[in-house]
Amino acid sequence: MNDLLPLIADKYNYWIYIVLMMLGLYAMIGKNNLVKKIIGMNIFQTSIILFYVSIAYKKGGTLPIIMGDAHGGGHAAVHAADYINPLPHCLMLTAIVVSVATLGVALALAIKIYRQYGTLEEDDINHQIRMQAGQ
Amino acid sequence: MKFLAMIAVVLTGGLLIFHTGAFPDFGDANSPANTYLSPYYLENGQADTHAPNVVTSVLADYRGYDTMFETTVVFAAGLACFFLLRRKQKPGDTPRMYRHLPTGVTLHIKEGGTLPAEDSAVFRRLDSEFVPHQIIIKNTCRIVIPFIQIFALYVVAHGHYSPGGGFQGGVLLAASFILYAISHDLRRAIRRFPEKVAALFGSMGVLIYAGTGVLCLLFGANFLNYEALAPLLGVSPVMARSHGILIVEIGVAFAVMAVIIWIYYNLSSAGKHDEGL
Amino acid sequence: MEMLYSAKPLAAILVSFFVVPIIFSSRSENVREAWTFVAAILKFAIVLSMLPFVLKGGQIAYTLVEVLPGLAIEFKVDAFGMLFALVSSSLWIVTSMYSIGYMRSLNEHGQTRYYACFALSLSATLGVAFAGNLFTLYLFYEMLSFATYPLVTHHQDQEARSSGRKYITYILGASIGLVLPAMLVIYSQTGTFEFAPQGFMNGHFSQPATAVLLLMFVFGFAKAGVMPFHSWLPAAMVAPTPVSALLHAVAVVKVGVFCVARVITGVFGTKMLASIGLGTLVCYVASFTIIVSSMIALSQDGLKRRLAFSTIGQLSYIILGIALLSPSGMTGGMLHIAMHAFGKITLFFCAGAIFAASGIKNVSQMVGIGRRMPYTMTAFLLGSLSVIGLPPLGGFISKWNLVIGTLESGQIFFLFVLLASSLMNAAYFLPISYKAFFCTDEEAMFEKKVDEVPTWCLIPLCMTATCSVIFFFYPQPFLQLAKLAVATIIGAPMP
Amino acid sequence: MTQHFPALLIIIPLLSALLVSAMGWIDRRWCFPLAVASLAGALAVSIGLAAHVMAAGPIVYKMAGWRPPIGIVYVIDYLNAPVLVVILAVALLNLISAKVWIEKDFEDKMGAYLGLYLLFLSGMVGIVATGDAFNLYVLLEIGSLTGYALIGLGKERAPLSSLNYLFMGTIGASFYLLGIGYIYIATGTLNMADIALLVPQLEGSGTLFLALIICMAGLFVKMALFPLHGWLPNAYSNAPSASAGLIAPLTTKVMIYAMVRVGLTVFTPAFTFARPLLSEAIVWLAIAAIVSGSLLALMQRRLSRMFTYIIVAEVGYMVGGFWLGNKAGVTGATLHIINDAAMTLTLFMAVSAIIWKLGSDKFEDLQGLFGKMPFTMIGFVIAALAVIGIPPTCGFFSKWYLITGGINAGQWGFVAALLFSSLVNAVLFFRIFEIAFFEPFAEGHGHHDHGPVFNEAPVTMVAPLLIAALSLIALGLYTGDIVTKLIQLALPAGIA
Repeated sequence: MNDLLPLIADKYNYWIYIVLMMLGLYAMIGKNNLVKKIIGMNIFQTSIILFYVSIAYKKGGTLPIIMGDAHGGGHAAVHAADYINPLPHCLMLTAIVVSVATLGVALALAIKIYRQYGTLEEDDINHQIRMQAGQ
Repeated sequence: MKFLAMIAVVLTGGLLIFHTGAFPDFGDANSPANTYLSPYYLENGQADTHAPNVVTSVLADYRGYDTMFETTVVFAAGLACFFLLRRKQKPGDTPRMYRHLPTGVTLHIKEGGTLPAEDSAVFRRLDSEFVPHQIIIKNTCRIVIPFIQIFALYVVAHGHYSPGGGFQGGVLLAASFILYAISHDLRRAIRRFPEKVAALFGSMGVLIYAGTGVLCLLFGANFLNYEALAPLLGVSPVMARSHGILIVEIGVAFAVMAVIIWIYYNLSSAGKHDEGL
Repeated sequence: MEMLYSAKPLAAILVSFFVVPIIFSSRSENVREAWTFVAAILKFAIVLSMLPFVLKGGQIAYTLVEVLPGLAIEFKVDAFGMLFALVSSSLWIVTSMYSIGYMRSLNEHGQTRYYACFALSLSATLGVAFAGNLFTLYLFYEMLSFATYPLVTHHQDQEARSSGRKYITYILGASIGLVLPAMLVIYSQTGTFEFAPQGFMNGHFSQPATAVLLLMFVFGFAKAGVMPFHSWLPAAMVAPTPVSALLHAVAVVKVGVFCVARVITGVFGTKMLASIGLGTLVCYVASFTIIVSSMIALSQDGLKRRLAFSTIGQLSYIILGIALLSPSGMTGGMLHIAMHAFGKITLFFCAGAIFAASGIKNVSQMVGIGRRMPYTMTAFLLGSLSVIGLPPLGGFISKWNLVIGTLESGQIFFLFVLLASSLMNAAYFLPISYKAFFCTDEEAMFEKKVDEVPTWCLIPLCMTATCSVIFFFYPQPFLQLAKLAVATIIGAPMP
Repeated sequence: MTQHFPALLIIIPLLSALLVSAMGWIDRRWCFPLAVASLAGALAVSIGLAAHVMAAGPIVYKMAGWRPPIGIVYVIDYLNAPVLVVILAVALLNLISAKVWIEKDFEDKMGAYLGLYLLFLSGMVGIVATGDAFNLYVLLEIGSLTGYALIGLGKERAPLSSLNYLFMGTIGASFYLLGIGYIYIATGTLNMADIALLVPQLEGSGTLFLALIICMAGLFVKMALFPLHGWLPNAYSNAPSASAGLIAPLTTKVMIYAMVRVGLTVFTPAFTFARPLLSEAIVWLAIAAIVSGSLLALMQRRLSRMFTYIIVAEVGYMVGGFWLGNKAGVTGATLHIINDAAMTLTLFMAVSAIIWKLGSDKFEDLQGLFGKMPFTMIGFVIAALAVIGIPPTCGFFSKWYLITGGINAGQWGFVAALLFSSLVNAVLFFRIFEIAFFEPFAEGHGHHDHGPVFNEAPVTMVAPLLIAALSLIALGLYTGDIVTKLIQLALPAGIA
């Protein structure tokens, strides 16, 4: 227990992302309603974004916008440790956009499914499919 | 299923958590992630691209190629939603509601009934789920929307110096339109910003981005190497990079705005572009 | 040894390949058959043009493409391959002639497909004959399986379908399930497939492993009909008779034994097999097939089925001869490919002629048929004498060599196998001819009125029967080729 | 201009996707020719690249001019040059073959459809060409997202299948992204070559090992490795015919390429194959995939569904071959990526032609097909032979390498599974041949001369099909060149 506490305290960002991720994953696999699954998918993706952004953080670091002379004179004084890591942020901008796009397509498909079956409960849909196959 | 899901989730989560011990601490400035590559961007970003916001310079220049595809993803999503949902509808396929303005009477016209002319001054189309006349909301939005749009343009243009850029600005622009569509009705929004325009703006936005890259190619440099545009813009190579970033950010803003609006049209009306939300 | 690099082997193979689209595109029957003839004669001419050089002890080689290192599509015409090629290409001409008579007189459907597949099968057969390595051999072996499937199932009825299923299951199942893994194992150990006079497996495998591999080949080439992989052959007799004749007495089954013989001599090597005593193992397998199939043949009433079981037995003669590993045994085995081919094809032609003329398929209904079809039944008698191995017919020469071979290798047991089976051959063939000619008027089922099949059918069967006789007196060039092949294998000076 | 080819490779489909989708609103007649022209152009570029690589070695193309670890690079080397050619050829042939379908099914959405088609393709090409681990993720999502849409407008259950595919695809891609994050934590870089340089210093790093597992797990989901294959059969068999011929040959194969790339170039063989237990476990998974895929294929009564299960089995071939970890196995897996793409394409084009004419691909409707559609059936038969693995079609040679790999590794289970699946494939296809050849049975004893009426699919379908079928043989005959001049040069030194 003595080891575990600092482990959680120092690395709580990972714990949070893993818990979120598993929540999302559980919703995606275990839930019956398609919209709930889509929400789970979004939580899942967001947790990874959180993970990336958290590894970019440096204690005492600030936004990666270089302060100082805006005309190129400031670069000599830049200390990388003063600013948080810009790369994961940039990557996650991409990941956010991807997750939004996926969400859009998923919702479009959900609308199409609703139009076709009149429900978004997976059990009901499967029941209808079985009924059709049985005829 | 739920039980299986629980087992899978607990196992995966356990494995991942079990391993966190080997990770660097939260906020550790000396982890490989924070010391290997990223200092280069922080230390040279401004000198290379003349953009103090390092995230912007990484996004639109160092890793500009990623961002081009990021824009393409948005465009693809718009195209996909259109492709999946859009269906043309002839007037008279579904019941419609009209208000006779002089008398205030609401008319319900069944399938196949005679419809008033589109531009009739006497009849106004209503959504089938009756929405009362909300004058406060409409007017508030009417006032707010221009400010949102101005701010959006600022966000696009000021991405070099502050958090912001094409995506953020584009989303804000789109939000202003969506606000308009919600506060008024979908048909009026579509009249202002037709579907075709949205689609063409979407491709145009990505085209601006990719076209800038191709232009660099034509000037003999590598794809998306904005330095090659220096002679065209009449500035130094570093400034050319800075301008290049601005150009592509504008392209991104166009694409994101148009596509988000387009997706909204399709999702909100389930592809009918008739009435929604 | 002289080596000549020439594309002739490829040309011989491709002749019948390129005629396929022409056959498909020709609308009229006559044009189609004319092209078949042109191709057949051209093919035979090309094969023949290579003969003198091979007879002088030379070899003709050609590499089409080297797909992988050591895995090339490569042709090598040596004496053994030449022998086989000569048999199959000459018999194609005869069979084409026979097909015309047979198919037309029965007014069969789908003749275009029939001729096309026939041509394709011949390409594959020559490909096997000229294969320079195990991979090429396997390639054309599989090609033959597919090309013959539409022929076997030509009638497209329920019976054809179940026979076709049996056919392809046995042939393909055995080749993919047994031959392919055996090849892979050999390749992964030796890194080559090139046939060598004394094989290329020496020292790479332990004795049990070699035995397993050898049996995988012997059974895997199911076209050779070694029991228990034989039952496709009687089933495949549903095919039109010319198909049965060429493919199931000559091309397909002989390809099977040819492959087995090639693998025994070119891959394993006779010396190696002799030194670890594995030849005898194959001999026992073959002997079992010989005896059992002859016994089954005795009880068959359907003429084609009887012929089929006879074929199964005769094929194992060849394998037995090769596996004796003695010079005369191998000579006899190789020679038997040719002699049996001419004898058996005559018998099949006769069976087809009987069916075409009278619609009769069963032996018990053929009493007195010699009165009606004297020429056919005379040819039948000659063919059966040749297969039994009696002078003055070609079959005697090969069987004589086989007998000598058993003595040479000192394995007397197999001598008795040969003799016993010859007796049984006589027991199931001779009564047919006997009943056909010598029966009382009451017994006879036919009137004394000559009513032969169309000339197109009659000429080929008379030709092959005559050839069987000629080969007794003048067994060249087959004997010479067989001796040459054996000399190459055992490293003796050229005869 | 040659030095810019790697960029052109992706710009051409991307720009033409934009143009085509815009043209859909302006003048629809231009969409299709434009798409074909751009694919032909991209194909020419890829061939030029392959020739250049074979002559002068790998090309590293720096996007935006930044040097590798800082910027994104494209690397065209011996491994991906042939894959690129195959991807573009598959897309081009399928597009031509699908012309009539597109005009029928998506008449008013042609611009959008072709736009998605080309975007999908640029995603696939990008995945294969990129030298940056994160860029691969972005392109993966482009390919997947457009793929969902291309499938989603199919018949019957297509939207539901597509949504399930989307869920699984997102899980897979997200796991890959997470794996990249772990790599980034351990090394601090995203460039593949740069990671490979840092990996030897991190020999015992648990983080990196976990990254390997997570990346691979993600890719396994995306490539539908047993038991994660559930989404694939529904998604592919319900897809519109025009899309099935594009997505079925490419998606799984490109994912396998990604696995090979991540295993060889990112983690290096020394690290990837360092744990025999892991390799062994994955090979056994692959064996299970092969066996179960084959058996499930036997149970199907529709051509396209049968093919989807064959794909499941084929994925097992390649995954198993790769994780054998020896030279023959990895060569076989890589070669099979190329061959299987071509084989699957031919099969699906044949099915699309059959459905076009018959309106169905149920087994009982295929009667007498050899007579009705002889040219389509020629293509189909050749493809079937390739899938069974009969020489000289290409399927034989990749199977050859895979089995050799199994023998060399002493992994007899894998060898047996491959042979078993070959036999099952033979049964599968001969069953269809039988139906197509025999039924309806000739009445009496075959004395009729009025067989099924000749009713062949349009030439735009048959011609690409036959070209693809011939390419199966050509690929087979040139296996030696592909292997010795490309694939074996691509294998890093660490593979025995």
